[in-house]
Order: sequence, then C-alpha cells, then structure tokens
Amino acid sequence: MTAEIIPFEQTAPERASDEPSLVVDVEGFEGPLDLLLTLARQQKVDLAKISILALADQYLVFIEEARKLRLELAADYLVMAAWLAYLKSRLLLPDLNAPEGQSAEDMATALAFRLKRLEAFRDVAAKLMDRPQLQRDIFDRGDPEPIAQIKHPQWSATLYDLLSAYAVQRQKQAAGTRVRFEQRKVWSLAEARGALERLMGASTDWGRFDEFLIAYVVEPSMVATVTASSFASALEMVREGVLELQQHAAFAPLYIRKRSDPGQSPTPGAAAQ
Amino acid sequence: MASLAQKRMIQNEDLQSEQNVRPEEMRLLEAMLFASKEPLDEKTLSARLPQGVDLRATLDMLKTEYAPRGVNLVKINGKWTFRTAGDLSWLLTKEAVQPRKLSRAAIETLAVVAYHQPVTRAEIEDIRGVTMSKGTLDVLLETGWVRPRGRRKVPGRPITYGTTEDFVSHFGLEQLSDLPGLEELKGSGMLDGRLPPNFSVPIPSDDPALREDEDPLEPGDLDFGLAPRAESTEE
Amino acid sequence: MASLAQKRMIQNEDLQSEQNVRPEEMRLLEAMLFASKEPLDEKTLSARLPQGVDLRATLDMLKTEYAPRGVNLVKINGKWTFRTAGDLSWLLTKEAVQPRKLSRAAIETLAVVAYHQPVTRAEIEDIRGVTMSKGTLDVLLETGWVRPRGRRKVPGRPITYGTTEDFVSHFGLEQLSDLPGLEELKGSGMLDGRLPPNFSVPIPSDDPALREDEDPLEPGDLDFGLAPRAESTEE
Repeated sequence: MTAEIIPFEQTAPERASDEPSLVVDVEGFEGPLDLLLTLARQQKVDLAKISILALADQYLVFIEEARKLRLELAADYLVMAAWLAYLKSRLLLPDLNAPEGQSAEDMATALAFRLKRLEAFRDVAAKLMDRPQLQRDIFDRGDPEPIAQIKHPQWSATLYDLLSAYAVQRQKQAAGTRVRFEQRKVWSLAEARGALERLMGASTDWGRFDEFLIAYVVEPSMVATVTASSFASALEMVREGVLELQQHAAFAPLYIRKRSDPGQSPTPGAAAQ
Repeated sequence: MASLAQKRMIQNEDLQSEQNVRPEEMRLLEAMLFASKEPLDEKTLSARLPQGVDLRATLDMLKTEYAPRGVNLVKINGKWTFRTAGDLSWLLTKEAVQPRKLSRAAIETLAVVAYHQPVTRAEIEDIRGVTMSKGTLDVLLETGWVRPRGRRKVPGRPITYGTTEDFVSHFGLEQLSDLPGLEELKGSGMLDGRLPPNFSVPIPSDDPALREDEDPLEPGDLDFGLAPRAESTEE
Repeated sequence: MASLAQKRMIQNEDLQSEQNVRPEEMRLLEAMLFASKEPLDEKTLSARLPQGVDLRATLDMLKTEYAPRGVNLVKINGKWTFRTAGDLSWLLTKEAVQPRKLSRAAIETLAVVAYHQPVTRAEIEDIRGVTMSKGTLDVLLETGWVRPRGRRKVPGRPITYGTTEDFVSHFGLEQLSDLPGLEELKGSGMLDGRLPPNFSVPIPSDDPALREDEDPLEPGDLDFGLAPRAESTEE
C-alpha cells in the first residue's frame, strides 16, 4: 500500500517543513505539482529565485528512486517527469532546433508561476481557516426571539370566477325549480293507425279525412301531430289495400273510405311488399 | 446632525468611564447569556466563570445596566436570559400579505349580491337555494367588496347588501352595469339554452341611493367586524 | 465586596447619564438586532425605525458602545448582527458546534473558489495541479459555503462556482473583499493565471449578477445526481 499515492481528498498527514533531504515516499503528495512545491521549499530560497533546473533534477532523481523501488507511480507523475526532462534539455541546450512557441525560459517561468500560485493559495487557505469561525469561536444569538407574523389576507377572485359562479348557480336553480321538460304530446303512427281502424269501422262510404280526426283533436296544440301521424298511417294503409284516398285538386279536402275488397292490392308496390 | 454628533461625544465619554470600571466578568456573562440556546441557571453560569467571581452581584449589575435598554436581562423560572424589552414587542412583528382565495360559497354569494343588489340574506338564500353560513357574509364584508347599504321595509327589517367601489375596481369593471347580461352570459356559454322562458338576469346597479323599499342603516348597524370573527364553515 | 459595591455605584451613575442621552432609536435597534438570528440589512432596520432617524449614525454609536463588551455589533456582508467577542471563544466552548473537519483538498478548493470566483472546475484543477474528485465539491456544496452560479461561455459550458452569504457570515467578513491575504494575492498576479503578473487582475466577487462570460444555470444543473431526478411534476 505504501506504493500507492493517497487520493488527494483524504486528509494527508502534515508534512514537516524541514523534511529530511529525500525520502522516497509519494504518500501524502497531492500530485506532481505538490511534490514539486515541496522539493522547491527544500531549496530554502524565495520561490521567485528558485532554480528550475535544480528543481527538475531533484524531481527526476525522486522519480528515478521511486522507480528503482518499483513504486507504482500515477501517470501524471511520469508525465511531469517527461516534461521536466524535456525542459531540462531545452534549458541546457538553449537553441536546439529553435522550435516554434514557448522558449525554455517561458516554460520555466510558467512552472515557477504555478508553484508560486499554489503556494499563495495554500497560504490564504490557511489564513482563511485561521479566522474566527461562527459557532466555533464566535457565536450569534443562541436563542433568537421569534418574529410574529401579522397576516393580512389579500382576497382575490377573477371576473371569470364570479360570472361562472353566478351562471352555474342560476342555471342550477332554474333547472331545479322550473325547467321540468314537459312530455311532448305526439301521436305515434301506431296510435294513429289504431284510431283510424276503429273510426273507419266497416264503413265503405267516402268521408272527409279531417272530419275523422276532429274527435281526437281535443287540444289545438295537437292538430299538427294528429294530422301528420294519421295521414302517414292512412298512406300506409292505402298501400296495404285497406283504405282508399282521393283528392280532387291540390289543397282540396281529402276523402277516405275503407276498401270493400280488401286483399287485392290496387298498387303493384303493396303486392311486392 | 449636530445634536447627534454631540450625543455621540457624550456617549463616547460615557463609554470611556464605563470601560474603566466594567469588570471582565460582565463581558463573560453577557457573552454566555447571549450565545446560549436556553436560559441558564446560576449554577451553570457559576461553573463557567472564573473562580472568585460574585455571580449574584455581577448579574445584578448587568440587569441594572440593561434595564433601560432595548434588551433586558431577565430571570425566568430561576434562569437568566436576555429578552427584548416588553414595550418593544411590536418590533418583533412582521406584517405580511397573505393571498387568499374565496371559497365557492363566498364567490357565489358575491355574484348574487352583485347582480341582485340591494339584496337581503333571505333573498340571497332564495336565489342560491341554500342557507348561508354567517361566515360567508363575514368573509365578503372583510374583502371590502360587499357592504350593508340599508334595511328593507318589510317585517323584520332585514339588512340589504350591495357591492362597493372596490368590488368594481377589483374585477376590472368600469361600472357595475358592465357585468354581462343574460344574452352575453349565454353567448359566452356560461348559461346554456335550456332556460325557462321567464328566466332573467337583472341589470345590476350599485347606485348608492336607497330604493323605495329601503330604509337607511341605523347607527350600530355597521359594528360588524368588531365582534370576534366566526370561521367560515361553509365550503 | 466593597470594591464591587463601589463599582456598582459608579456604574449606576454612568447609567444615569447614559439614560439621559441614549436615544430611543438605539433601544429599537438593539432590540431588533438582538432578537434576530440572521444579520439584518439597513433597509430592514430602517423600515422599523421612526422616520428621520439617522440609521448609520445610530449603528455607529451602538457599535462603539458594544465594542468593549462581551457581545459586539458587527457588519457581515453589509448586514448587521450581534456576535460574541472573538476573545471569548474559550468561554463558549460549551456552545460550540463540532465543526466539520474539512480535508486539505476541500480547504484548498474552498480557498480557490473564494479568492478566484467565479471559477470553473478546470481552473481549480489548474491551480491545484490535481484533478478534483467529485467528493470534494460535494462536501463544499454541503457546507452551504459554495454554490454553482452559472456557466462559463466557453466550449463545454462548464459550471462556474462561487461562495454564498453563509460563507461570508461563517468567516465573519464584512464583505468578500475582506478575505485575508487577498491584497497580496491580487498584487502578485495570482488571481489570473492567463495573464502575466502585474496585469489587471479581477477582484473576486460573490455578486450574484452573472459576469459577461457567464450564462445562467439551467433547470437540472443543480441536481448533481444527488437525487433521482423527479419525473415531470405536472399531473
């Protein structure tokens, strides 16, 4: 397990500031930058004056030692080692190939900057945590007094609420008290036919159709339905050969009589039925 | 500002002298009592204070010192705590607007009052076909949309109700007669066609002038809201 | 006891003169501030005070008056509250809440968020030189000191993080710019890695207003997978 780099979110043991020169132990380092910063601190100079070349050497030695011990190093440690080896070669042989982009000095400055920045943030983090903290050093009112709320109800309703409430209840009331739909008085065809059969009796004399109906038209409101149903039934009975109808002109009175020879249909249609 | 600056000077002088005499144990006590989640008894306070402190005397000093302030040191049930001065309890209240929706019964009643005003309770009940709980009218009076406007000249002289100007403005009407009539209600589908022939919707009017069958209200008729409000029972 | 009695006498005399000049608004202010758990802003305080009171002056007087006491008036993030004096923490250990022990990674991440906000995960990782585990952010979000505040307008639209009012209150800062060591950090150009030192440096700000290069968060951004996402809530 010693070979494993402790995941950084675990609380790492505090590193002594005056660590003995080079103990090969990556435990507790939070990645290559953290390791580099620790190595840089061992140079015991202002980070601004640090020798990146010396730092690169130290790091590479460290990594070499770790590999000799067959410590399993996380990939980013090896990437950093490769990068530092490259940087070192560039620093030692300045104009080699003169490649595009950053000069070796720029790269070294950028690395120094990152180290300084990491240190600076560690510094302010420590300062922040040293501040008196609420509920640890400083306390607010332990037993605050409740603020009573005086509630003012604010009523709201929309015009739609109002109108639909009015309409719904008026409608309901109207339906409940008055709108009992009357049974519509209609003569069914069956009723009309029954009546016709009874009225015609055995009479084979011509008679006026409307006179037959008078007896049934008790109320004026029934005239239409009685007339319509009787006429329809009469036509039906004519077709069956039970009755005969005749009319002398349009809108002239209609005459009706029972056929004397029922059974013989006067119309081909009735026979077909 | 001059007077304030002056006051401040005096204040600071006071502070100076106060600082000179204010014993450390007073600081300790006020911090403990302030931070504690509950009132503390003297035994607890004593245990936390440095030895040799006269607790009673210090508490008394603190009590005297805070007596004229907005926060007082008080003893409740034998335990000490800071409490807001009694005369400032009003500071610890917060006024909040609470939106409320009218109940179905209330809005139906309101609609009947709006269309049929001036209308008595009995008439409202007749139109609605249900008896009305006292709470419903109370709520409507509280909304400020309904007001008693007179008394009907009939036996019992019941109070007649009508709507207020607030009602008209809340519902975004220019005038009360803008409430839709029978045809408009039918047209909007709120009333359907199956209505008896004699069905009618009145043309509403909130003319404050009393009608022929109304008497003015009498002194005392308006003392409604003073009585404790009954909770609305009708849903 | 003699000396105590004597002190008390002096105290009472002080009180007398104090009472004579101590304006009523100081009582009102101390009552309000004592009663409230949360710091109160000047607008809230003003609203409860009689008109014409110079709030700033009164607060300053109160602050001066309480400065030598066990309870001090402090300004946190522009809001006022009473807190126990910092030198008395030894006395109040009984009240102390066992603070959550933050890992070194969490503390450093918190510092980067606080001093460099608004900041993305990638920027935090760049400064710390390690990839960040999900747990670290979760812990910080759980403390209530760090919050996601928007999305940076760059490819991938990463979430930006900042601190909360709770953070400022917990560490007793009058405002975010009072972070310890901020000036030095700023002065050495540590707050913007992309620019060479001594270039213009952004000042950390927990101003909730989004910066130009930030977009607002979208619904769902705040879930962090902590809870299974609610199915459509509409019925």
